[in-house]
Amino acid sequence: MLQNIDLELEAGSFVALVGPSGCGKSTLLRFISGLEAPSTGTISLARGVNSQLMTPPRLAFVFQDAQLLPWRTVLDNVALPLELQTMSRKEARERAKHPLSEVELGDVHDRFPDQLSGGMRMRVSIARALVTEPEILLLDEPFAALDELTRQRLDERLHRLWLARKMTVVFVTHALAEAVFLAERVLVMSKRPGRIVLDHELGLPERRGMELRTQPAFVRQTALLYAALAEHGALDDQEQKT
Amino acid sequence: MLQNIDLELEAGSFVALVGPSGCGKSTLLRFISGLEAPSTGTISLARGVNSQLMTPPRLAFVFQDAQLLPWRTVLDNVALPLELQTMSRKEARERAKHPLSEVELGDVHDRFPDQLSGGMRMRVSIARALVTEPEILLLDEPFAALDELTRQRLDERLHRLWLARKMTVVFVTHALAEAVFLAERVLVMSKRPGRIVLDHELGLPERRGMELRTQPAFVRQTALLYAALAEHGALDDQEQKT
Amino acid sequence: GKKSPPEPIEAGARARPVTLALDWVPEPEFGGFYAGRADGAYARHDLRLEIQGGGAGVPVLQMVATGRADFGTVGADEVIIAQARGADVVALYAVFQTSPQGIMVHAARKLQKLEDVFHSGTLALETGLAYAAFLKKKYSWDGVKIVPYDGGVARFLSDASFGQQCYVSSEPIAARKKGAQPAVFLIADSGFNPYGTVAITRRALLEQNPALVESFVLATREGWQDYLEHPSPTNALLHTLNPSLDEATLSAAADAQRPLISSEDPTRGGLGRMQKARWQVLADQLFDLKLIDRRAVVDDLFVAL
Amino acid sequence: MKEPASWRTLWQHALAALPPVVTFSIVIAVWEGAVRAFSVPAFLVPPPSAVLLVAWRERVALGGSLITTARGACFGFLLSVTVGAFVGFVFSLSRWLERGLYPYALFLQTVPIVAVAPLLVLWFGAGLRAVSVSAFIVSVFPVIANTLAGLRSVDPRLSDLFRLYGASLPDSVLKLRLPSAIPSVMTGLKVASGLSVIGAIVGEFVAGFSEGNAGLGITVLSAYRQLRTDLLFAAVLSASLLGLSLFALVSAVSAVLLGRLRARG
Amino acid sequence: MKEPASWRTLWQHALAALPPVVTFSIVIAVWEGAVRAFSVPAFLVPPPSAVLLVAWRERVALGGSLITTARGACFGFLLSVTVGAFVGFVFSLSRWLERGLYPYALFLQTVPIVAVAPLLVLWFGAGLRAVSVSAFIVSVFPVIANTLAGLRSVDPRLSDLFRLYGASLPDSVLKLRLPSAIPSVMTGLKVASGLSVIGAIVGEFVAGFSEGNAGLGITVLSAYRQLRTDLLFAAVLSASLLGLSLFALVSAVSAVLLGRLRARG
Ligand SMILES: Nc1ncnc2c1ncn2[C@@H]1O[C@H](COP(=O)(O)OP(=O)(O)OP(=O)(O)O)[C@@H](O)[C@H]1O
Ligand SMILES: Nc1ncnc2c1ncn2[C@@H]1O[C@H](COP(=O)(O)OP(=O)(O)OP(=O)(O)O)[C@@H](O)[C@H]1O
Ligand SMILES: [Mg+2]
Ligand SMILES: [Mg+2]
Repeated sequence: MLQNIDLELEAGSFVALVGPSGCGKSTLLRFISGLEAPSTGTISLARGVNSQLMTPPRLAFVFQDAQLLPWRTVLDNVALPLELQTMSRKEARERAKHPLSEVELGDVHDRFPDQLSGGMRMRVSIARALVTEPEILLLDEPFAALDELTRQRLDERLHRLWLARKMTVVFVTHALAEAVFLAERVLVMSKRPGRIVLDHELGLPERRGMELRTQPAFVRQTALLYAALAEHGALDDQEQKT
Repeated sequence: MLQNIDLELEAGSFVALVGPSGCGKSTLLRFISGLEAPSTGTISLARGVNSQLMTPPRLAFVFQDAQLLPWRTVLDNVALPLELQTMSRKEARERAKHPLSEVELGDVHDRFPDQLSGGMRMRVSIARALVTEPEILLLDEPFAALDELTRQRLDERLHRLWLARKMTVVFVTHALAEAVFLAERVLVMSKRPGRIVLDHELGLPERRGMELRTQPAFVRQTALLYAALAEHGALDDQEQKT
Repeated sequence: GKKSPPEPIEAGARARPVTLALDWVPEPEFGGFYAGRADGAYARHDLRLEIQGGGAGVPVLQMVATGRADFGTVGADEVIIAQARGADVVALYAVFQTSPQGIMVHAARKLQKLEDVFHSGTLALETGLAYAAFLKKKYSWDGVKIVPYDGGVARFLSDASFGQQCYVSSEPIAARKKGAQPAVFLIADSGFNPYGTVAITRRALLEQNPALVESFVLATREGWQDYLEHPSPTNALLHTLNPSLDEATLSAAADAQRPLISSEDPTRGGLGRMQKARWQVLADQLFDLKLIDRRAVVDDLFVAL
Repeated sequence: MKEPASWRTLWQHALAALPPVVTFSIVIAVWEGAVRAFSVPAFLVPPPSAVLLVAWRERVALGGSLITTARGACFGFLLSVTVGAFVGFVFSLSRWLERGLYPYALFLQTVPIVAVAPLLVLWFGAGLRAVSVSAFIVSVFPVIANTLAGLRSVDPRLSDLFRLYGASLPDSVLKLRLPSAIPSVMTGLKVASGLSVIGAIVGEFVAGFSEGNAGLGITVLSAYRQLRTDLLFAAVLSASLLGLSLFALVSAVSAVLLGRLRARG
Repeated sequence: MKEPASWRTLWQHALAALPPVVTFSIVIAVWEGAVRAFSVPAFLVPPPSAVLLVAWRERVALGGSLITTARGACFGFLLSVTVGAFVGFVFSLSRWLERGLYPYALFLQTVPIVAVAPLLVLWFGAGLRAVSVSAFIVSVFPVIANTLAGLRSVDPRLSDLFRLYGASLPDSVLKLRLPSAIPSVMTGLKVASGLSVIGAIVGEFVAGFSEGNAGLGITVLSAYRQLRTDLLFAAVLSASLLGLSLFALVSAVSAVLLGRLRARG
């Protein structure tokens, strides 16, 4: 699937990962998280982030699907990672309330996942990842199911959170503007089999607000990524066929 | 959930539905499809599209989740609706090939859903909806999991398909640009409990290409929708709390 | 030395097929039926006999009463009870003149008479048996623990205070083979002495085809005569049907049961004959035990052929 | 979407009880009718009226037997639930354990109780304990098989989640595998509930007490011996009633648990 | 991701067979050792060596019995599979049908075979047919319960899909409900496979045998009575072997089917 990718992540950096559908972004996140081992090639994560990711550095993963436990309420789903770290149920539930209100779901604590909309489920999943205050945060298209306004609000909150906590974030997204808005560094992958075709430091100011989206530097960077994607992401054979 | 919504859909029209996460877009689609009946209020669909939607007018629904049968290959999943219309398996598989190549998945016929990426699964689901050549097509954020390039290509293809077949399309999306690009008419819903706060005819030319996206009319319409959403979609109480 | 079982003598083409349902697996207590078939007794009477081996709880009475089988083997008490319940079966031939049922205890307990087994130890008795009710009424039971009879002797061997019901031709031999010293008390000595292994048929068949029934009885008598005199060929056959019985056990069983089969005074008739007086006694006993609601009409119970 | 829990729900409960009552009436009517119409001899199949009559006349004895058997069946069932769930869980931990030990679990299911009766009685003494063990032997396998199947049915994506958060084994069992397995386990318990009753009765055939508080197994045997078919049917129906009660209990627990587990997300 | 189907897979197959062989050896060794060490009397528990010896000496008779019992068990199992799956399916169609008829299915499971023996023998004749029906009665309930549970476990969102495309009942059964139910049905069949063997043996206890081909049930009864415990164990182990074979067959079929069904998407 992936052609040997050599990836270095700096501790505390915010890396966005973009690429055509099916190129291997989710797979790469799974490699980074240690859930899967690459069958060929190596994943080397250097500087501060050692390879035993499962233990010391707290890691959280927002999967592409929400993957909530259907038998737990929203609040209990968010409290789960804390409970698994041997926190008492009561305290875990208490601590789960804050991340839930961060994703604007403060009013649905007691619903079950099947009573939520798709976007709400995704937000619960994000809250569950935030609750452990992870040092490494892997996000697989977390905001894809959200409307633009909510998405922009959450973009901003995530950015502020990252600034405050200085955690390492790897963020898969299809929205180039979102990648530019959030990340310090963007990796562009080519279509199947996936390779990293562009490894780009954005060099935008650290503090970013709504106003950034209209600045020329922002638009330029977005266009640059778009071009990289367009060059390597087109399914040329298929295009010609249809 | 929804406050009594009175909705008229013209046969052959392309309606986009936008609104904040959790406002009831998916629920509304379920009402239109007849899968669920509203507990209060009425759904009235007039002119050419009668209320027994299940039978005469062929209806297809792309759910927010792909919802593929895990025990069927990609090709067999796409062939399913035809098989259910008593077409022979062989012919159904033959006919399923075209829509699959339309969504750029001509090369994964024999994979099972669990061997696909999230975006690929969604595309299989779209192909499954197209295979019956439906008269009414309900799409619930079909392209949310796709990268921008693929998404734009599929936007265009869907538009061409609609022009060619003149089917009725209801299209839920979070991307306002996508809504403007595709639809004749856009419905904007307010946050929970959902009401239709804007019912807007776009009045853009029928034939649309890449170039439309940069024209002033396009940008104006997008901004208009954005404003409507911003007015009714903000979760004011929550905003103040956090 | 091992003798191969004799080839059964084929009945003629005119022979009428009849079935006999046994109430237990093939054992020497049915030896005469197998002998009669093997030596041609049934064939000589124009019968082609099929013997259906039984097991635990085979519904022989019901099979015979409803015509599923033409003949069957049960205890005399069961015949009376069956009639009382509306199953119209008739006794034809009694293999055991003296009931082969007994109570077996360890000889080391030095019990003197049947009554003693009801005052100590554990006793395995099948519930619902007529003789159990009789014994309970006759000897008041105290100090004995009654447990279900499970058909085996394992518990007998492992518990010195354990007693159990038995067929004299079966369990005591098995126990002795394993080195135990059983003492056996015949139930018959208590005054309750139903005929054992009684061949029955349904009354309808008897009335429609008395000649057939008579042929069956005559052939059965010849078969038993043969078996009492020459048990070993039949025993060899029984071993093939029921491999858990070796030939030593089979011949010991045949010896043990012989006196109970031919003990009656030969002047009273041939093997298998039954007396009205004994049926009468039995019927009265069952009535007294409230196992039947009405006094039985003794003449209906059996036919002397 | 909730309605007031008033007339409507009451009415629904009444409706829910209707089908069994209706079919029961039909079955009884057909049975009585058929017995009369074809004049089936009572020693074969007694009319339900006769069964009811004898059940009423022997209500004290039958009730006592029912209680004796119920105790054996319930103990055996509880044993099956705990041991079966535990063994199923152990098997789920490793394919090796499963492959190595499953045959012995299956052995329990294919061994005729009569064949192990002496051991049962020797080890557990005649009476309640041996009967309970018999009920256990007969009913444990479905619990094992269904627990194992349930624990194996965990969504691998949810397993990933737990793995990621470094869930301890007890946590992952209690918070993931058990909830995932519950539907399947409950099916196993439903099967086991009926089996434990038959296990108790068969156990009584060989290892029960015949005197004093004899169980339904003894009643069945002795009614069978004496051709008292009406009593036999009454005893068998009592056993079924017992099985039905256990089953209803399991179903109720299952409904509550499954209700809490909700549909799949 | 596929490896060449060569040494590696061969090696894996060999490994897969290892655990049963290892535990079997251990069990046999411990059994033999314990019997000798505590000098357990052979009539209670014979040493495995004695069991093997008698099994070898009586191989012809035992083999014949095994075949007889196997026929009854297999017929009964097939009956259970077809009837059980059908009944489970019918129950799944409506809660009313289920509520009304489930008790009677449960009745089958709690009725002691001895109680219905007269009817079995009368309706089906002694021998193979009655034995098959007995195997059926004992093993059908797990199939019903698991089929029902499986059919009820269909993902409601997939049901929506089928409803939307106006799927006919046969289509929705064949293409949705059945595939969804298969894991659960297979668990039911695994339970039923062992039960059908015990059902056949118990059936043989009461249905007896027609001449010449006594089943293992008769061997068990008669060896038990004669205290030929070695033969008894040999017969019981043969029955377990039969159950194990049926189980292995079902497992193999299940593995193939589940392999085709894949993991959840
Ligand atoms: N279990 C599997 N077995 C075989 N191939 C797989 C499996 N899972 C994923 N793949 C393949 O690996 C490739 C990469 O998948 P991945 O999910 O990483 O893509 P992605 O970049 O996340 O795509 P998307 O944006 O659509 O989510 C795809 O071509 C997919 O078909
Ligand atoms: N089964 C249910 N029971 C109760 N409430 C439900 C149920 N399903 C959905 N809801 C609620 O109905 C509302 C509308 O849900 P719906 O899925 O239609 O939202 P949506 O507009 O599609 O949102 P999104 O863009 O996030 O998909 C939500 O608030 C949700 O919590
Ligand atoms: Mg992905
Ligand atoms: Mg939605």
